[in-house]
Amino acid sequence: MNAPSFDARLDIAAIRAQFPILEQKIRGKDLVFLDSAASAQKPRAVIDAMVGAMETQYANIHRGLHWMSERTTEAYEATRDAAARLLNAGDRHEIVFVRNSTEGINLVAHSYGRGIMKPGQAVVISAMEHHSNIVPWQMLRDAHGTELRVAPINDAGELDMAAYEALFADGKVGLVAITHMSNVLGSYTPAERIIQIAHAHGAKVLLDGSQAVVHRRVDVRALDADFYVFTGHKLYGPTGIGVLYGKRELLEAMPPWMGGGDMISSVTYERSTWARVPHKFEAGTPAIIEGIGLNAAIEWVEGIGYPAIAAHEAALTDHALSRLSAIEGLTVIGRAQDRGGVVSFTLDRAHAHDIATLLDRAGIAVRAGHHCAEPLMHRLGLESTARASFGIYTTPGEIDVLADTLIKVREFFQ
Amino acid sequence: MNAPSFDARLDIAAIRAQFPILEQKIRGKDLVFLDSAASAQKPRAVIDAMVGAMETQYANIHRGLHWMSERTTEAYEATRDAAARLLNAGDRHEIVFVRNSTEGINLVAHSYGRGIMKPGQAVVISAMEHHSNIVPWQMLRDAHGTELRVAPINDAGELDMAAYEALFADGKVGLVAITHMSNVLGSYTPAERIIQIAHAHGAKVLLDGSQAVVHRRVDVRALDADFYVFTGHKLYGPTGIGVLYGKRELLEAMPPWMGGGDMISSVTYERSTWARVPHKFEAGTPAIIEGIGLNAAIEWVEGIGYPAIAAHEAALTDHALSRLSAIEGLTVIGRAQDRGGVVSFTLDRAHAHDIATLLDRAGIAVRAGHHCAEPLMHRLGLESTARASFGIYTTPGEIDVLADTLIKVREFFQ
Amino acid sequence: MFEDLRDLYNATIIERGRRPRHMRRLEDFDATAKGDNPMCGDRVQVWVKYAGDGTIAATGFDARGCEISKAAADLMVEAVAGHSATSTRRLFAAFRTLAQTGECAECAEELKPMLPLAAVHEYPSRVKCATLPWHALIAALEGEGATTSE
Amino acid sequence: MFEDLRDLYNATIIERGRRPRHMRRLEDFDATAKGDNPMCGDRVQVWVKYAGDGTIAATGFDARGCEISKAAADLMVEAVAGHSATSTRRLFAAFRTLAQTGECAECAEELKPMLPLAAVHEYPSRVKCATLPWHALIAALEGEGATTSE
Ligand SMILES: Cc1ncc(COP(=O)(O)O)c(C=O)c1O
Ligand SMILES: Cc1ncc(COP(=O)(O)O)c(C=O)c1O
Repeated sequence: MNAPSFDARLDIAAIRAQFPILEQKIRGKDLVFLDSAASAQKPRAVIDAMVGAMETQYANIHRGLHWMSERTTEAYEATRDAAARLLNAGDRHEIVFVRNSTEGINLVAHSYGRGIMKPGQAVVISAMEHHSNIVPWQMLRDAHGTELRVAPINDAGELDMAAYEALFADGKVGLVAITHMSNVLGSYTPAERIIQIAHAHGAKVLLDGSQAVVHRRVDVRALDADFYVFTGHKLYGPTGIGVLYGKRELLEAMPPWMGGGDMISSVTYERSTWARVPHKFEAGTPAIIEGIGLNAAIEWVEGIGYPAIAAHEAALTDHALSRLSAIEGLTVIGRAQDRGGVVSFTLDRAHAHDIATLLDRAGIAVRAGHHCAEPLMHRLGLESTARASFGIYTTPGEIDVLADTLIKVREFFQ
Repeated sequence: MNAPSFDARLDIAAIRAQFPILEQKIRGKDLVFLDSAASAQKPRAVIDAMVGAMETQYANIHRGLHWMSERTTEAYEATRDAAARLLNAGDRHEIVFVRNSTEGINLVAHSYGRGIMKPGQAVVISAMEHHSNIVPWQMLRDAHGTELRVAPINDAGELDMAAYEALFADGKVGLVAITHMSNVLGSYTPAERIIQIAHAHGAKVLLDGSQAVVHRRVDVRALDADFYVFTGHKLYGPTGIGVLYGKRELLEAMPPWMGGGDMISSVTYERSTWARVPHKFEAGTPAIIEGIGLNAAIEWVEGIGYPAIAAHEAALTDHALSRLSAIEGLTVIGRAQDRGGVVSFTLDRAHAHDIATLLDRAGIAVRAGHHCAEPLMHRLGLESTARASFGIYTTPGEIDVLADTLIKVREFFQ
Repeated sequence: MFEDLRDLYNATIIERGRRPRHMRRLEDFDATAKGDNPMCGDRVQVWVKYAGDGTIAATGFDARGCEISKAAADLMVEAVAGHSATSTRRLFAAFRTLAQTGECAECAEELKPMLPLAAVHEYPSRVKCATLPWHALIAALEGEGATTSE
Repeated sequence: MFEDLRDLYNATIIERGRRPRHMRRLEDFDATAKGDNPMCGDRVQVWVKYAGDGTIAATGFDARGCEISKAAADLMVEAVAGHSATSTRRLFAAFRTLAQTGECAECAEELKPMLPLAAVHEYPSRVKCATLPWHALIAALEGEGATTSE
């Protein structure tokens, strides 16, 4: 077993103290929460921001001329600045608030897909996408006559770049929609190269950053990404709020998707005109309290800093890989070079669900199943895996508890 | 001035004590919050439910086999039962969670409109709709070739039922989408008759209950409504969560709208199959914490009871109408017989924005503008109105403060 | 460490889950249906052959899933043999109660072999593992091609 | 009770808001544009006539909105007379600063008549009322038909 080198910059005990839920006991046992890739826990700063908004300044936003509405509008709109800063977007108008990554991808599939793409053009996804980045493109294909192409992965769980590039040969590809980090394998994809190749062939690129932005600094300008989505609840923020980044000229060219209050400039029965971006895409009363909570989450993450986060999670992942690989009968799924804090595995003689149920009895929360990535499971020749995933608050000791308990799980099913 | 008869069943002081925000001072003055129709304040019970979810049991739902996920799934799904109970739906599967009313209407416009309606069919709306119940039908018209018909209102601000019925003469109407209560005029619409007439002509009906459900008991089965939408934040609940009720056979016949995790039954690249209703319409990680908050809001409203709420608000509205009408130069807009706790008005020599700014200096929050109902303003021959709207926590004394201050506003602009 | 889990993972479940006796596709069948549990990815397919009087003569299944779903499918096959569609539905109702509550009041003879699944009621998210094959069977009897247990 | 509001609603604003001098459609114009404030429903249209050298010879407007937006439009018409597109943009930048901060450092002569609008900076949601006519004017100069101040 390697001795993990944990980053001295992170005082994990102090961080854990900011997460009220980590004090909970599960069936009398300490909670070992290794399901952060599904959704992360919320620090006190996020909870307090939401409570503060509701207790001291709440009102509907954008259209109010009174004090509460002005304060709430300011607080909500400050999140747009925070998200732009987080992704290093050049312009706050490039930040569209959505419910979650799924809605962000659907927005692009509807508005860019049906509105700008032509039937006969192709969308490229990869063999390791989450259903949220598969189904919208299938629905686009079936409704609009685009083609759906799948870039294969190698056995390590990395994108096959030669095969990816070959998909552009006929010049039909209009859009690439690819994960920035797999929620099953933990693999990062080489976003810069993906984008360079796509751009060289005249295609736009959407990156699904649901996982990546949690673990690593993202710079949409350095990447030259056309669209980037992430979801608040995985970034230690509230549910109900997510972000779609889009280059301004693309957002401006795209037709609106949902109609309603807040997204219009003027309305008559004959014809309505649209508000400027991003409001054109934000119909109805937004998730105000959640937006304010997301700002707190972003500031909290920035306060810790991506270098420290990435170093901590890399050390955790190394530790997990070495402890888990040493367990007889356990197979780690995915061996990408460049990976984030997610480890999937299978165990001889024990189905993933049964593993999860046993671990749960020991207070350990992991995910089991297809992880909303059935086609990837199929590619891997698996039905399901168990998955442990790490957050800023995860400790090497928790990974040891996992490994020790898995040994017992294996004995149980012997 | 009439002596208002306030319902003795409601202990308003005790209710107000449950709203932390009502203790706030605005520029040193007591907050007089008369903007509840835009968004209501949140009682302690709602705030506590959200905090409790984040502090003691949070995890992503539906797919987790561990304790936190099971508890959170239960709490979130309990909201479906609560919403079904609130609307008296026959079946919890008829409750679809959406972000807000706007998304609920867009869902129907996309899925029922493009999926089930045929080009050449017509959608009927009324002359007093919110933009959220106009623009989606315009977009449907422009994308799908349906027609948009507008049922007129009379000068009192009531639906013209003869003209409404006449719209069905050619047999083309497939869907009626009408507000259950106007957010500008306060008028209720005669939902039962609207639905009977539509059904007699083979059309389905969506009611926009954004305002109505806040003030009055709604029974979708007694009404025989096909679709009903409301938005959590106006019902004392969180932002980011709303409800679409749809009759089960309609929801089952409708194609899904957004694709992604949680809404599928199985996924291959060639073809995906959909989960049962309502999950078919709920793609991606939902607004979990907000759903749990909405349950608390529904229970809180049920605890007070609609009879007491309606009686209190009717008395407030009578009081407001009599106090405001007595102000020289003030015109109340809308004189419907059957109305809820919303009063719009104009004042000679003072534009609505200027009124709102002055009232704000006195700590009074009202809305001013077109209230997301430009075509209605046009019908009324107005640019804008000021609007005072009432919640359970509103007191007759606050209405007196409004009236007394409006007299001073008038003097100011003399 | 997991001794209390022997409730759920008892000898019968482990044996039936690992070496199901009836996990095979019927070559000659009258009805079939698939069942999906979209939340976890479990999948089962059931094939049914009727006797002359419309009762179930033979059932086979194929399952992708955990020990519990396989064991439940395997025991189901034996329980429903010789039953009509109506009495199969009645058995399913009783089995569902067993899986959800652990109770089997006035327990039918055919259901007694299912009692090893009673402990599943203590694991709410696993109840669907046990009921999924039944959902598929009922869908087959009703002539539907597919069902889900969400 | 509202005496401190005389800052904002001073004699100039009230007078110009109620009886604007330049609120009329130009019959003979070279450029026009509409401006909407979608958040509150204010709307303004501006018409411009150029002189031979491309500077602004005349401006007219029609406005639906509050006293502040009308007064701002009315004062704007006087401020921009004789200016080129470039110097109009410069004036707008300075006016925007005035509306947002109350400051008019090295205040241009043409902007001094706008100083009665300085207090609007204390009312953040009203700043757009004052800048909307300018947005429309700039849109007209740039040949765009419409703009919004969101
Ligand atoms: C009658 C009516 N319909 C629809 C809406 C839209 O609600 P939301 O913005 O929550 O979608 C509102 C409120 O703004 C309303 O009053
Ligand atoms: C890679 C990836 N993409 C998309 C999603 C969807 O996120 P959400 O459910 O918040 O829309 C997830 C998480 O579930 C994910 O891991």
